[in-house]
Amino acid sequence: MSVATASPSLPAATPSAPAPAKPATLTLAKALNQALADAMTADERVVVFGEDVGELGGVFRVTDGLAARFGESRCFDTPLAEASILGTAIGMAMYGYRPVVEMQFDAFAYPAFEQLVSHLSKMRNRTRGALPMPIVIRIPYGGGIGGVEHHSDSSEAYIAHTPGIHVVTPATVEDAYWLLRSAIASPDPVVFFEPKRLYWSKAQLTLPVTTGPIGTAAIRRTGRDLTLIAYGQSVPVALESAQHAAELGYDLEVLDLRSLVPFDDATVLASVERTGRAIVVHEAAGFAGFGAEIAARVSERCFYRLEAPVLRVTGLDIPYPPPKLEHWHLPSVDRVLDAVERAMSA
Amino acid sequence: MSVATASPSLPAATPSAPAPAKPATLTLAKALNQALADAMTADERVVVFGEDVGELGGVFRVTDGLAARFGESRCFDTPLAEASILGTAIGMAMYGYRPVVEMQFDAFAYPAFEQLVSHLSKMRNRTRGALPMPIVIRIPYGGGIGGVEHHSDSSEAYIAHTPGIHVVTPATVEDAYWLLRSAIASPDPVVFFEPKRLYWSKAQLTLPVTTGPIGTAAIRRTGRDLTLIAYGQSVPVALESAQHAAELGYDLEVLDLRSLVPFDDATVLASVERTGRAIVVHEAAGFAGFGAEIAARVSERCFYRLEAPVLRVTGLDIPYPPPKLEHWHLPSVDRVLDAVERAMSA
Amino acid sequence: MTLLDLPLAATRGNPAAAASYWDTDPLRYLDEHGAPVEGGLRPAPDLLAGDRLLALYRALRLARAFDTEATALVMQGHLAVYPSSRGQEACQTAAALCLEPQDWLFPTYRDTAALAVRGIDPVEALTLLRGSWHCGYDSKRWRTAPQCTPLATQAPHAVGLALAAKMAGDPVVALCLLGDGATSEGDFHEACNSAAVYQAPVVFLVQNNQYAISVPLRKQTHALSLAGKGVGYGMPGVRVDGNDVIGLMHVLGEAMERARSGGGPTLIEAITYRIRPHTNADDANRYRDTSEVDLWLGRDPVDRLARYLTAIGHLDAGLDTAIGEEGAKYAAAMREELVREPEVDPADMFDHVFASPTPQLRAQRAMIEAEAAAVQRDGQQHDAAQGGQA
Amino acid sequence: MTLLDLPLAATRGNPAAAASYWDTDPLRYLDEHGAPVEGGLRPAPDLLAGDRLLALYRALRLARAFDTEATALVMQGHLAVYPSSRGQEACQTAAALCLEPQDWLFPTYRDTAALAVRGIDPVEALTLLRGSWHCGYDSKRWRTAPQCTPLATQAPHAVGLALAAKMAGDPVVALCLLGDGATSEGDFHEACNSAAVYQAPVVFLVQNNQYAISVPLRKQTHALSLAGKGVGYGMPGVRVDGNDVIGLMHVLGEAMERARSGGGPTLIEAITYRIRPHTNADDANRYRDTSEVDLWLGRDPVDRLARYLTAIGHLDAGLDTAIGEEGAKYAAAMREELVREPEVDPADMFDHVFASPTPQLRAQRAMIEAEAAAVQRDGQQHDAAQGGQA
Ligand SMILES: Cc1ncc(C[n+]2csc(CCOP(=O)(O)OP(=O)(O)O)c2C)c(N)n1
Ligand SMILES: Cc1ncc(C[n+]2csc(CCOP(=O)(O)OP(=O)(O)O)c2C)c(N)n1
Ligand SMILES: [Mg+2]
Ligand SMILES: [Mg+2]
Repeated sequence: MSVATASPSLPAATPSAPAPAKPATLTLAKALNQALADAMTADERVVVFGEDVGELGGVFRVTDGLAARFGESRCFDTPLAEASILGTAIGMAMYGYRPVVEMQFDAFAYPAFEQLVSHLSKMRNRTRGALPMPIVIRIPYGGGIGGVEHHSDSSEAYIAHTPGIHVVTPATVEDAYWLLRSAIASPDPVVFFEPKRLYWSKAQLTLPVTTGPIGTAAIRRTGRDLTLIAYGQSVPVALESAQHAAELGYDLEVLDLRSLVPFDDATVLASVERTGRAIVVHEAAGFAGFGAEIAARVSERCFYRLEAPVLRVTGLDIPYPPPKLEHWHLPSVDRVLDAVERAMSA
Repeated sequence: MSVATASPSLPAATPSAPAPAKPATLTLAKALNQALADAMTADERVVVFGEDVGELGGVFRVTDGLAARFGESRCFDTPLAEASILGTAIGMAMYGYRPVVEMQFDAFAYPAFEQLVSHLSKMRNRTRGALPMPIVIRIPYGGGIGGVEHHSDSSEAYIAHTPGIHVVTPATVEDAYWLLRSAIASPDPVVFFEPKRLYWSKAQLTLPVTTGPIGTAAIRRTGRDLTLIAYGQSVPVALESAQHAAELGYDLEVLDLRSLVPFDDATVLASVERTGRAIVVHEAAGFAGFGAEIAARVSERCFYRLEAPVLRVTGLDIPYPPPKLEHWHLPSVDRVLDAVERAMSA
Repeated sequence: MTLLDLPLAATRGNPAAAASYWDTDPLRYLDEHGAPVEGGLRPAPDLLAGDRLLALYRALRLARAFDTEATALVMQGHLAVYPSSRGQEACQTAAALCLEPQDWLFPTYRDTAALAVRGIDPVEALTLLRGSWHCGYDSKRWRTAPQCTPLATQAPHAVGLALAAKMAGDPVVALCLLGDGATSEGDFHEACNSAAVYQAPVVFLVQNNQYAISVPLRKQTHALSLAGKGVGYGMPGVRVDGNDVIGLMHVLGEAMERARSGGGPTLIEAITYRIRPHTNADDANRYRDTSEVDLWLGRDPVDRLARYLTAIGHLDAGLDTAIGEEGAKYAAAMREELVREPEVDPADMFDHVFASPTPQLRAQRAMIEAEAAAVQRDGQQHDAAQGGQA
Repeated sequence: MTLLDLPLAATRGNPAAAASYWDTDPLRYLDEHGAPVEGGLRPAPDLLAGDRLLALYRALRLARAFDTEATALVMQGHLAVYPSSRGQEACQTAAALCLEPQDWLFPTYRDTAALAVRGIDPVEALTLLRGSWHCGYDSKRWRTAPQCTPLATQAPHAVGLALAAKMAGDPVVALCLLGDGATSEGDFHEACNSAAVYQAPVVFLVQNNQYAISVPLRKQTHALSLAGKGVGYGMPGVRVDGNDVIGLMHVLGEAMERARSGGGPTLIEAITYRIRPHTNADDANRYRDTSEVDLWLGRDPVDRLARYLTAIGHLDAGLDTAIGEEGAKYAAAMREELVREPEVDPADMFDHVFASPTPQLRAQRAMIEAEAAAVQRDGQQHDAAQGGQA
């Protein structure tokens, strides 16, 4: 049966719910795996491919068991060529499939950059909607895992600056599941950044779960004095910082953006309007990083409310350092607290 | 004679001056051509290559006459493959050459993105200085020339966010000459964005000329009320806006950044400290664009001096539109003036 | 000799051979003068049937008429840019006519004539080059991807679509058009390689027109054949005369059939020539002699079929004139539409970025609408003022 | 038969042939049991001289000792990661020993043993994988590029360097190492193609170890030979037994010589096998049978030369033990250094980003220095406190 000639109805805005299951404690990686399996079950147009995603189950095991369960035509290894992985996904989407592709590590997505910028982001627009691109690119990103060169990049700013692509990144097990389901159900391309240092973090997950649509930030902790704005694996750093700050007498709010594009202005601006102070935390180099957009927006829109400059605690403006030096590069609780002190005494 | 075994002395920080010539009126494209010729004359390690740069002289004629004058080994056509153009340049630089490569249009530099991010920007650092990368990538960028899809992109934010690369862009004929000479003389990789709409703009050039080192902004117009911060082909827009604003009674300062990396904090911040207001103008999509970095920096560092939020007048967050619609996308004098009104009445 | 046994060109450079590159013998049915080649291709009888050949000829003339008119239109400022396919009409025609309705075509910026032959309205086909939108035809309805500008990037799309069709069990083949220069790009390689690994039903047709803008083929490859690249992918590689529409239809037909029946991809190199400059903006005198162009004008693909048809008694001056008039009518209709300023709507810029616009895009759309309304108001005031003066 | 006449594998898939891929006959001098092959390669006498062969054997043993020790070190946590080249020592050794001092080597993450054979101090060679810096040896002094991780991206660098040397008139050849998987990347294609166009003095040595992490060769290419890709570039392609160091030295020697004397690039495919998992972090049981590994253990490159040397009377048990002890000593010295925590300096992060740091980097450096000083202060206070307690 032809997929293309099957009624090409757009997917429901929300993914269909899997059968309720009993609560289970699982890792973020396993939650992603579950989301893939559930999405493949729910919609036969969903196919998963990339390097080593088949028999091996991916180097982080996020696709573990999918090839065995769904067959080689639903989950398969590709030749080693990232531009053609994404290009192939684009062609499959033109025919009505919903590909989910894996880039093995963040830096190994760069070869697909032209396909991403010149086609993935533009095809729907180019064809006035005739060829939508319901494609998810999964990219493990970020550092702190002792990876050698090219294994710890954070490239969200490159993608977020490219109109036509949604960019999301989970920080919790629940969001990992739900955001990935939502990304796969989305009629638009989504770059799904997976915080690799959190792959092994565990939490309880009870399905079905719904955490919030793409485009909405989550308030992870409420506070009155200052808003910490973070995403991905900087969220735990922000939360830990808030805990320490509480001991110092500062009551911090912590936002987990979850979605960089679309950006949840409403939640972010409302929070800063409440607190009057904001600090952005991310791992990528600070200069022209995504934090610049956040700081610029907040500084402009909350101009009359801000009691201190919006500060950024980010990676340094250097090539990602080797394992033995990476702790100097990564935004630390100490650096966040230092920024909190500066903002609170402004 | 081996270039590599020749004393691998680093180049002088400033390019050697060509013989003084009488003043001539020439286009920006011709000034670039002159800079290439003078650099090739001054240093035999300078080689120019890319698509159609040889016999044709480049689609914008910036390399016109170089192959004939310096021979096919100093200026040559490559196979049609941008990643290998840059990769070849990297290998030549490892051997002691100083390649200047052309990417035919901005969007056609994307295939070289992995080489740029994973090697060009990191090789010096990776080898603790043993393998510096004195390479210039010339990229015609920006819109407003009626180009069809992929011929009008502005990708400076992608590059500026990548540590290890200098990013410059001239707005005047003099800067075109001098910045290109400086870029070629630089011991570090420089992405040299050429504002293609200004290729045919003319001015008088008297050689030798020295306009200022890479990393310094230029004040194109002084003013007391507000600072317009622009670069490349947005500089003429800013200047025209300032003229109109004067008629409305506002005295605007206009900064031409020239160099996005290194960023001239001193000049920019001093200007805003004087005026108390700032508006950023660029053609690239605003979201997570380079203007975000400018706005974030200025908002943070001039926090106590700002009388109005820093505004951004930029391209829309859409794929670059077709020729018949591009005037809606580009930052116009009217939009800048509108922002000026808002800032002045804040 | 079947096509697949085609001996590959020598693998090492032979300057003398390289110089006469386009004189080495590709497969063909008709020679330059329109006579069947001895020992040449042997197409099936239905391809050689008189009305089939006449239909091919009509299509060739249509492609020529389209290209000629588009060239005139761009000179007069009615198109933003036009990359002509003059001299390549046999490829343009065969690429469109070898397809079944369910097959997909992946064209480049140079293949607008092929779109016209496929039946796409010329105004829709020229939308990109006119500058009013990026793609003017309904890709899904016409099973024709938007014309692709970033070189070779459409090749993996064709592979993906073909793989999808194969998975779905549909008898669909994807035909991917490329230029000689584009074969140097990494995407070409990755696409060919994965097509072969997946045994995807895709056919790559390289129109080797000897130039990538100003860069001649000898600076693009050291091999004597582009078809030889098939070896590295475990894929049949075929070199064919790109100005012989009968030979092309035969070779393409075999490849399409093989793909359709599960035999995997094929790489076809069609030897042809770009008669006009790269686009209207190019100055070909900078890099090639007109004598070279003259040589190839003598190998004209349209003439060639005309001579053959005349020789076998299927074409006479009367019919030829009639066909010419069909083309003239087509061109006139095309012109009538294209000399008009196209209507564009700025809202289009926002409505297709995503399935539903983000809040930020809604705000930007509102800003543009306000500006547009102001422009219109000013215009009306201006009109009113004018009216008052009259 | 010269190497260049090597018949190419059939271009279409033959499942039976594909299944026995590594059993088809590549060029070799010694067979699996260490006996010269009839009708095999005929290296020049100087390559077959006893002391030359013993030197090769010593290098093989060194490569093996290095790899074994590095594997042990990573298991014990003294390296961040280690991709073993066990089973590929003939390639590692030949890649280093076929070079003249002025030649450049472009290694990958898997080629650390080749660096050791080239003479680079093992601690410097392992700096990347130890995690203390990105490259620990002086690339310029050793004419050895930093080990490259993004697959195939080093290939255009090798072409560029070779082209530069050619332009400078220097007799320098660049040897670029690649894996089988890397041949699927666009950069591989672009590099091979431009190398041939420029006739650059570069040799591409593909160590076809049958896997790209978990992905077997048959999912990487539909062709029966990677060497066959040379056809598409107009470049000689040679397929050689990658576990026969004599055959490899001969084939590499020919290719290096051709490159050096202006004959252009060569593509060499060396058939070998990755005995260990991709890296210490990999679990190869997920995707291959140990029986396959056992088969290849029987084709060991070190053993093979030992048997031949023994047969021709150049090696006996005593000498073999002595050579083994050299290796053990090398490994012990390597261990002694590498079990120590390496010294790193955070200032290194800033000092080489640019020739001179930007004002922004100076500020960031100052911040880190302040932090480091604070840490040290805290440490000293802590030590002092400890001292007080003692
Ligand atoms: C990736 C990329 N690089 C560069 C260009 C600019 N460009 C447009 S057409 C062209 C030449 C293409 O030559 P060929 O593939 O032979 O096709 P032809 O134009 O001859 O039909 C070039 C370099 C492009 N469109 N895309
Ligand atoms: C561009 C890129 N994509 C993906 C990876 C991740 N990766 C590292 S090694 C490897 C397999 C490489 O296989 P092969 O080229 O055969 O070399 P081998 O490891 O077998 O020596 C992969 C996929 C990478 N390093 N670079
Ligand atoms: Mg061409
Ligand atoms: Mg391998």
